[in-house]
Amino acid sequence: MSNKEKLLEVKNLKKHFPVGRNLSLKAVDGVDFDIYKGEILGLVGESGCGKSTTGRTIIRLYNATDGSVKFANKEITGKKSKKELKELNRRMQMIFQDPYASLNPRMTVKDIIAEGIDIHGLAKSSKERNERVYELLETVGLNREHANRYPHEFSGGQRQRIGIARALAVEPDFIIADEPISALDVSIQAQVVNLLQELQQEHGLTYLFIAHDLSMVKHISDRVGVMYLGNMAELAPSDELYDNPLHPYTQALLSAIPVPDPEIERTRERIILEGDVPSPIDPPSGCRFRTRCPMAMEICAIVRPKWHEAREGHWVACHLHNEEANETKED
Amino acid sequence: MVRYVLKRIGYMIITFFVIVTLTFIAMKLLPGTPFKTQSRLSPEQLAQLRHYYGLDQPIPVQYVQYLWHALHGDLGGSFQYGMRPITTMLAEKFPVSLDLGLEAIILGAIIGILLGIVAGIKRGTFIDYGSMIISVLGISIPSFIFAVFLQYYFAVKNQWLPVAEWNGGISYHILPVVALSVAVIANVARFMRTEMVEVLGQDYIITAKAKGISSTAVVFKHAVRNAMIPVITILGPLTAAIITGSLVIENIFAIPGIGNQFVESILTNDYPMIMGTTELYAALFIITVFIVDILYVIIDPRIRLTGGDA
Amino acid sequence: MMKMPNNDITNDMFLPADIDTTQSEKISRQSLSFWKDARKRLAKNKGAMISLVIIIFIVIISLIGPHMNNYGAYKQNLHLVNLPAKIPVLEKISFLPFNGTEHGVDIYEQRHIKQNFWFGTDDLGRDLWTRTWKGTQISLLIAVIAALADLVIGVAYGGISAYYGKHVDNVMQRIVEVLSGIPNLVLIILLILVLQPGLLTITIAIVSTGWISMSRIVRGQMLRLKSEEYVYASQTLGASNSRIIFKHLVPNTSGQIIINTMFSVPSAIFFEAFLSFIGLGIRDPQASLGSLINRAYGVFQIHPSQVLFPSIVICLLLICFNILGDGLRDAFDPKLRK
Amino acid sequence: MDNILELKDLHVSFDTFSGEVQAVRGVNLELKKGETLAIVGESGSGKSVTSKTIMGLIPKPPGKIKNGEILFEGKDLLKFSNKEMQRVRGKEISMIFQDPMTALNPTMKVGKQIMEGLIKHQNMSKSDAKKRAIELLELVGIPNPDARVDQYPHEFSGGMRQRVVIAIALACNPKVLIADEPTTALDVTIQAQILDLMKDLQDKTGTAIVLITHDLGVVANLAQKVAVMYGGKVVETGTVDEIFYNPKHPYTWGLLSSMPKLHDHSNKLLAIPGSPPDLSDPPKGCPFAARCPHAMKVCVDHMPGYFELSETQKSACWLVDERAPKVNPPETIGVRGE
Amino acid sequence: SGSKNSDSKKSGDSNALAKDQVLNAAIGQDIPTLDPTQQTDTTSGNVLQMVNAGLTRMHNDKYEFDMAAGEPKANADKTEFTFTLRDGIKWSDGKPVTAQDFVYGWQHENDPASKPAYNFLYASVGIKNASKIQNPKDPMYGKVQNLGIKATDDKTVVVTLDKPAPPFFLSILSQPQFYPLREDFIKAQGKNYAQDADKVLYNGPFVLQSWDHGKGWTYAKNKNYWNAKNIKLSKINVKVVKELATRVNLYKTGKIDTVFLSGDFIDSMKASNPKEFHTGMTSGTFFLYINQKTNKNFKNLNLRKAVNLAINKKDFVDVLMKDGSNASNYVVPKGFVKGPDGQDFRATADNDELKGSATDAKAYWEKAKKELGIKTLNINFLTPDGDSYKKWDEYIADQLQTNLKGVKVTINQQPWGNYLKLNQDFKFDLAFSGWFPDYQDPMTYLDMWTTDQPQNTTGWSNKKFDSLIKSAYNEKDPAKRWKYLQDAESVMLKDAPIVPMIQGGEAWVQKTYVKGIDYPLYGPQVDYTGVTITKH
Ligand SMILES: Nc1ncnc2c1ncn2[C@@H]1O[C@H](COP(=O)(O)OP(=O)(O)OP(=O)(O)O)[C@@H](O)[C@H]1O
Ligand SMILES: Nc1ncnc2c1ncn2[C@@H]1O[C@H](COP(=O)(O)OP(=O)(O)OP(=O)(O)O)[C@@H](O)[C@H]1O
Ligand SMILES: [Mg+2]
Ligand SMILES: [Mg+2]
Repeated sequence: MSNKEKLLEVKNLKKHFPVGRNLSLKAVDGVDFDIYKGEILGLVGESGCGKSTTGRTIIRLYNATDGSVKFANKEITGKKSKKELKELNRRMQMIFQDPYASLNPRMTVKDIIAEGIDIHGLAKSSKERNERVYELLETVGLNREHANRYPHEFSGGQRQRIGIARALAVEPDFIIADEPISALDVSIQAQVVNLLQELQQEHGLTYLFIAHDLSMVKHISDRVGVMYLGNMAELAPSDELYDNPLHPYTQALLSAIPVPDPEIERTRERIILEGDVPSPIDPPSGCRFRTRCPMAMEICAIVRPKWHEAREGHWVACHLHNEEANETKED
Repeated sequence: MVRYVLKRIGYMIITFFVIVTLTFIAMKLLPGTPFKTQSRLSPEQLAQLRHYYGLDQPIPVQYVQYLWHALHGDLGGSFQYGMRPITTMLAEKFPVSLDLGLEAIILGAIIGILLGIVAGIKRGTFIDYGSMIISVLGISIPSFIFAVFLQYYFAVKNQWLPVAEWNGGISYHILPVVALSVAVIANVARFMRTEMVEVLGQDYIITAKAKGISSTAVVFKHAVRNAMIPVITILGPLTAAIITGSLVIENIFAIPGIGNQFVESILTNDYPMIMGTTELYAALFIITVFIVDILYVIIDPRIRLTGGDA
Repeated sequence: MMKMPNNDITNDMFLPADIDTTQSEKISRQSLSFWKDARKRLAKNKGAMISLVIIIFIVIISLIGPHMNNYGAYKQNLHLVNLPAKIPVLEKISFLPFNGTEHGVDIYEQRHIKQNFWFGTDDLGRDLWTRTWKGTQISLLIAVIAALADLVIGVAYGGISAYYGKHVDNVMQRIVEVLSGIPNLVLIILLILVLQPGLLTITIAIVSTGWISMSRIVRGQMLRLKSEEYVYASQTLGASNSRIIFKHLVPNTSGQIIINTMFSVPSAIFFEAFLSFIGLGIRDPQASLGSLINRAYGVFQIHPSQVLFPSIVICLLLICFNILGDGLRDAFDPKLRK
Repeated sequence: MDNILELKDLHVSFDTFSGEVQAVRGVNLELKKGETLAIVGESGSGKSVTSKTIMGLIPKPPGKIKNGEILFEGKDLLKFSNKEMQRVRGKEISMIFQDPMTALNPTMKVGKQIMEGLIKHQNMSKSDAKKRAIELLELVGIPNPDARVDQYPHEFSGGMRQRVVIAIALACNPKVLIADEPTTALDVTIQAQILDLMKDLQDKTGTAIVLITHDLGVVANLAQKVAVMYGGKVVETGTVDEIFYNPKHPYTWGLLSSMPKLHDHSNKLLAIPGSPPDLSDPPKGCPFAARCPHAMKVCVDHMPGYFELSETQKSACWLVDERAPKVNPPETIGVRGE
Repeated sequence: SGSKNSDSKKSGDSNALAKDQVLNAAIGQDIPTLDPTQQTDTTSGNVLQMVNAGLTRMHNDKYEFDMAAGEPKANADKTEFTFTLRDGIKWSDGKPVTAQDFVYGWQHENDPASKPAYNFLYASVGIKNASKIQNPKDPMYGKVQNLGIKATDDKTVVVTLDKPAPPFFLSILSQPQFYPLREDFIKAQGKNYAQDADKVLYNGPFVLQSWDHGKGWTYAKNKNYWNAKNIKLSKINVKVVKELATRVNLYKTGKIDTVFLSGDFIDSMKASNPKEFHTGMTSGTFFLYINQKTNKNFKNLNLRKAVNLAINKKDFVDVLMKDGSNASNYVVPKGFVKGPDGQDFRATADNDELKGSATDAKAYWEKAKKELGIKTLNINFLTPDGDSYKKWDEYIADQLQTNLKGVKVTINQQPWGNYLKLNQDFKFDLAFSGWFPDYQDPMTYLDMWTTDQPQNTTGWSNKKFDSLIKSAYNEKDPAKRWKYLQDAESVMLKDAPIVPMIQGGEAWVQKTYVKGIDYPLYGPQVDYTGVTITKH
């Protein structure tokens, strides 16, 4: 994989939200990962672990508290000129979670989809603009009659596709899909996932695919990152992650997912985690997961485990796999 | 909690201070003096009198003096009533207004809440429509018009109730309290209904029903309590409405309260009295809003304030 | 394999049906924009529609009413003072107050007056029909100007506060907090005292507190909308601030703004009337509904009709505006939408 | 007669703004003692309405039960008076709801909410009820229950609240527990805790469970029998194994193959095109026909009856009819775990 | 006065007295103050005159000796008067009223430290050194011990004047400003003095039994009053009710026995209760100031006459007032004071100087326009605000505009304070004003028009008028003085420096069983001392 070209490099990215005086909510607290051109990187984790915040910080909806994000070898955090930002906005797009909240109810589907076209001046005439909108509608499996309708007239799956068409309108290279399917019905989820996959193949897109549904993430992604309380716990190619999870959290997560197969379910051993996720305002010291970890050690409370490549392409942050970490550090 | 309360008190003081300053400036912009016989005084006498009343001082000095005196409970003397101390006058009249206002708020709140509950439960029935019509009328019809017609019908035409007066038996209270509480009833009923409808649609009501407890218990133990908590929030605006209403109601029914006095002082340009009343109203309003907020925090277990010892 | 015992089912029915899968994406309902939808909803609300009709009727009659006779609004005639209402045809209907009698006496006959005054005359012999409708004009004018001013100031203030956020917001909100700690009536009265009553000052006084609720609504709404996903979407597309404000924030706040404006009209009408009633309103010879009521209240028991007509008009206006406001709220309420 | 609960041809409609919504259009279900029946199906297919109808909690109006029977231990609950129903609710049949954040009264102490049912159904004294409430909290795995009984819901995390909801439901040892998406709002790790708990409790109490869910994984984990609903109807029912490994209805196929499986390496999901039918104007024939890749002419106009495929499995699909062309289920169907 | 008080003579004696001699009344306003030093208004003045007593008391339009036992002894040039107090006069706390109390009262009234509001009366009547004591520029300022009053013993009060006593000397002594005050009591009360019914001492016919601020007050007969046997009423309950309509309702429902009327209630009550309806005249005269000081147009006599004649005063009183007011072309009111000849001032004075019709007004207006070279005229009409003024203002404005084509009147209603200021600063063209007498003499209506008097806010100045007033001041012969005053008024009216409007009237209803209420033109507004209640 390392010979592939990196499209996005995230280093020690932090995003803290101020809450009240002197307190901050450490939504994302130092994550590192790369995304290669043409791949789909999945990001999973429980609610509130900072997945959306990561995505939004990358696309600059939030200003990063710390760390760096390089897109196509260019640093994109910090102050940027209008032009640079515009260019970035064209190349990087986002699909949102809530199909009801992500479309402006006062705009027609046509105007929604054409918003990027208008902003970036991608159509020379209104005719061209219309054509482009119709084309996009058809790309996402809707038809041109829908152009003049309003979002509330569509079902959830249709709306989500409109959101996809909007993102596609500026012909981006990289799309951050923030739980694009979790609000949808199972049968509709497949429609959207399939569409995203087709588009990726057709247009050679790169995705950061965020979801809390590990099975869907695994299905669609080339590699999967697992987040826990603002930190990255593990990152590996999807099959590797599923077959050989290193982090106790990943292991628990995998075992907790009920599989739609009664036979497996009958025999499966579960690791049931105790308790709930701690507050990101006052996260545990050392390893964030230690309070719920069945294998917690003394060191976990003191030292924050290092993020390291435990195997070829398999990154993890856990003291159980610490020796390698120390080794890699030494050379 | 303590921190929150302190912060709120800080705000209250600032707000009050701003109000005092505003009233002071407003009063200084108006050419009023306590001397009603100005035309018969020589300029020298006038100057001397101005000196006695401290009116020849520069405005900032007067302002500081006013604040200083106000801090000691001295709001000056009424121009209209031979420099009678404003504080004494307000102290005399306030209980009457408070009495009237409390009666109206309590009566209005009880009736309004009941109406709102019934309308909320019987949504879509004629009871609902009936009480909502009452509340639209109550909200729309100005209390002074209502009071005028009440007075005409019940007191003048049919003489069932006394025309005007206060004290001595409930019969004197009925008309003014009714006139004043209509707006309260209307607002509370409407708000309560909305809240009831909202609460009755909540999941926990279904949970309660699923437990098998009786419908009355569901309504009163679960719905009403939760619906009533937000009703507290309109107490602030209602106080303001009661104050507004009392200005005319007290006048129409000849009730010797603050509202009546306020209108009189406006019409006679009794500036110290206007200032004093304004400040009293503002204080009343600010304190009510404060109490409402604190009440809310106390009553609603969901709200836990951060900071301080909480 | 089994077979359903049903005679209607024939074998040829078991051929593949050509179901057009694109058909499944079809939306059969007619396309509705937000506004059309709201309008439709409003149109279905009987109370609101009746209210609207009454309001329009009152507006029209207040415009043409003063020209329906030539008594004029200011023309005094001491020989024609304090006449009760008399309308030629309606005078026959006994329960209506239009037969020119007062306490059972036909005043017109008693005083040998040939003309008819539809709403009677006041204590200076001025025609109350004309004055009532002129007064309605003034009341409505004050209300509409006040509502519009509330709108402009409130939207600007709330918008700026929400948009700039941080310190600006902080300072602006502290100001609002202090201002809203003052009972609005007190502020209004102080202003009127300083500025002297008049059409403009009354309006200014009413606006002085009226805009606060609008600014709060706009600010709250904008803050909420700022973190809506579609605004984020627009931001990721590189939309400029003005585009976000005017394409996204403003249109989505407009419903609330309209509702609030609709409610500030009756509240302005009320305050004008209230001020007039306590003697701080429009000054004669100009009339507003409130000043007419104020003037007539003193002689209510002697000449009830003088207070009756402006009272009816003002109550009708207030009730109708409130019902219409409620109707609008229901029509715009996003909770009912899917 | 070992069916503790049986639904026969249940029809439920709602009167709405846009006409009558036929939410449930003939549902038949059977539940045996101690058994877990899962109801799965598309959103809006009538799962919750069915369960609420069993509890007698359909708001009337707008809801009305047009037809059918709900037999609980042989007695028709639909004929019960309100009073009688109150005795059934919570005691014989109880219910758990989807969203633990809203299912508890925010202003009532958790203990009191548990005690209410106990006091009503078991005539317990307050102190006994409180003791029992503490026991129940302990039972559902809430640490430190002595202190927790006197706390308010907002002091509990989502997972703990759902445990409280379960404790409420189990307070009076009901014979049937209806769980409407009890874990949908929870995170997977918490979901695992809750599922574990439910299994545990069922082992201890022998309560029959009706489990409503979207998640076929949960079904596989917890259920013995499955009913698949679509468009207000049960389109297929059977044991878990029958439904997962030998489904006959194309909708069940679609449902199963649109879910990725963790161990599965094929990279394409089988999506069901289109969206579910509008229940205010339901199709005459099979509700799934419009989205069914195997639809036949008969499907469009004729609703199939149940074809009994085994003692336990029934399917309402014309494809099962012998006259229908033979259609193979998608490859992914019928593959058992590794 | 007798003329208005018709009932007492006809039926008063024929009816037996009721057991309870209680009168119930209502009034629009609370008592502004019980402190005679602060009193400036009629309501307070009325109460004070009922509960306190000076050397004299006004009764039935004449002064009577009250605390003073009888006529004072006067020196030859009438600059020193020695009063002897009655025996047995007491304060309400039982202590005797002494001559020292008068000295203290008068000194207190002139002490700048007590912020007196109306003490210029002392200067008008010419009490020795009063004007010097009141003048901050004078070395004697505030030195009240120099005031012309002395107590030679407990019972003897000696009053000295700067110049011979004017005819109204004894009547003005009935005013609250000349009451005795008890030093020990005032000092003891300090700030609380006069704040409540029990914070004042009484020595008049009644005491205030209670004063419920804002609600009303109750008078009770003062047993300690020297003339108590002639006071029949045991109690008077006065309710404060702001709205006239409400007061009328109270009357109609029998809650009160008498009420003043105005506006439309006059017609209505006259029609419904004709037997109980009464009207009378007051000594208030109303007129419009014409500002010729800063508005040069009004220097033109024809214009002033045009304005004078353009207003139909008859309609004004008949239709708008209806309370017995008189359309007036004069400044000294009718029935207010009789001359040395025993005749009313108006009976022999010039009454018709400013008579004329709207047609005459038009003619004058045409002339004035020519002389001034104007076509139109904008008039700023300043008036105090208040409900009754509203109607009057509009009528006057309408009359001017209708009868004088080209005139445009802007009504400028101002609160009293503003009004005074604008009026004194000559920021108006016409200003509505009323004048009530300070003492019972035509002079109180006339000397204000002399050149550069502060009250003369017209800018009008007439040497002849000035000299006639001066002569009247110094004239010792009452008959001559009387003539000077009548001539002065005539001179003034010829010049039309103002627009006389009306002499005020008053209308009221009282139940037939109430006898003897008096509404004098000078003195208390309502005199209860002679009231009786007959059986009913
Ligand atoms: N704008 C914000 N201000 C303050 N806190 C925020 C903000 N946005 C997110 N957070 C907090 O940051 C943490 C991470 O949130 P984030 O939305 O990134 O989680 P997530 O992993 O996307 O969760 P979910 O699966 O629920 O979408 C949460 O605790 C959340 O409450
Ligand atoms: N109170 C109601 N008024 C009107 N329609 C209703 C009402 N409750 C349910 N419906 C309608 O009945 C149909 C079935 O709803 P139901 O809640 O049973 O679906 P569901 O299968 O539980 O879906 P989900 O999986 O989303 O919970 C839906 O079309 C819904 O809109
Ligand atoms: Mg998220
Ligand atoms: Mg459901």
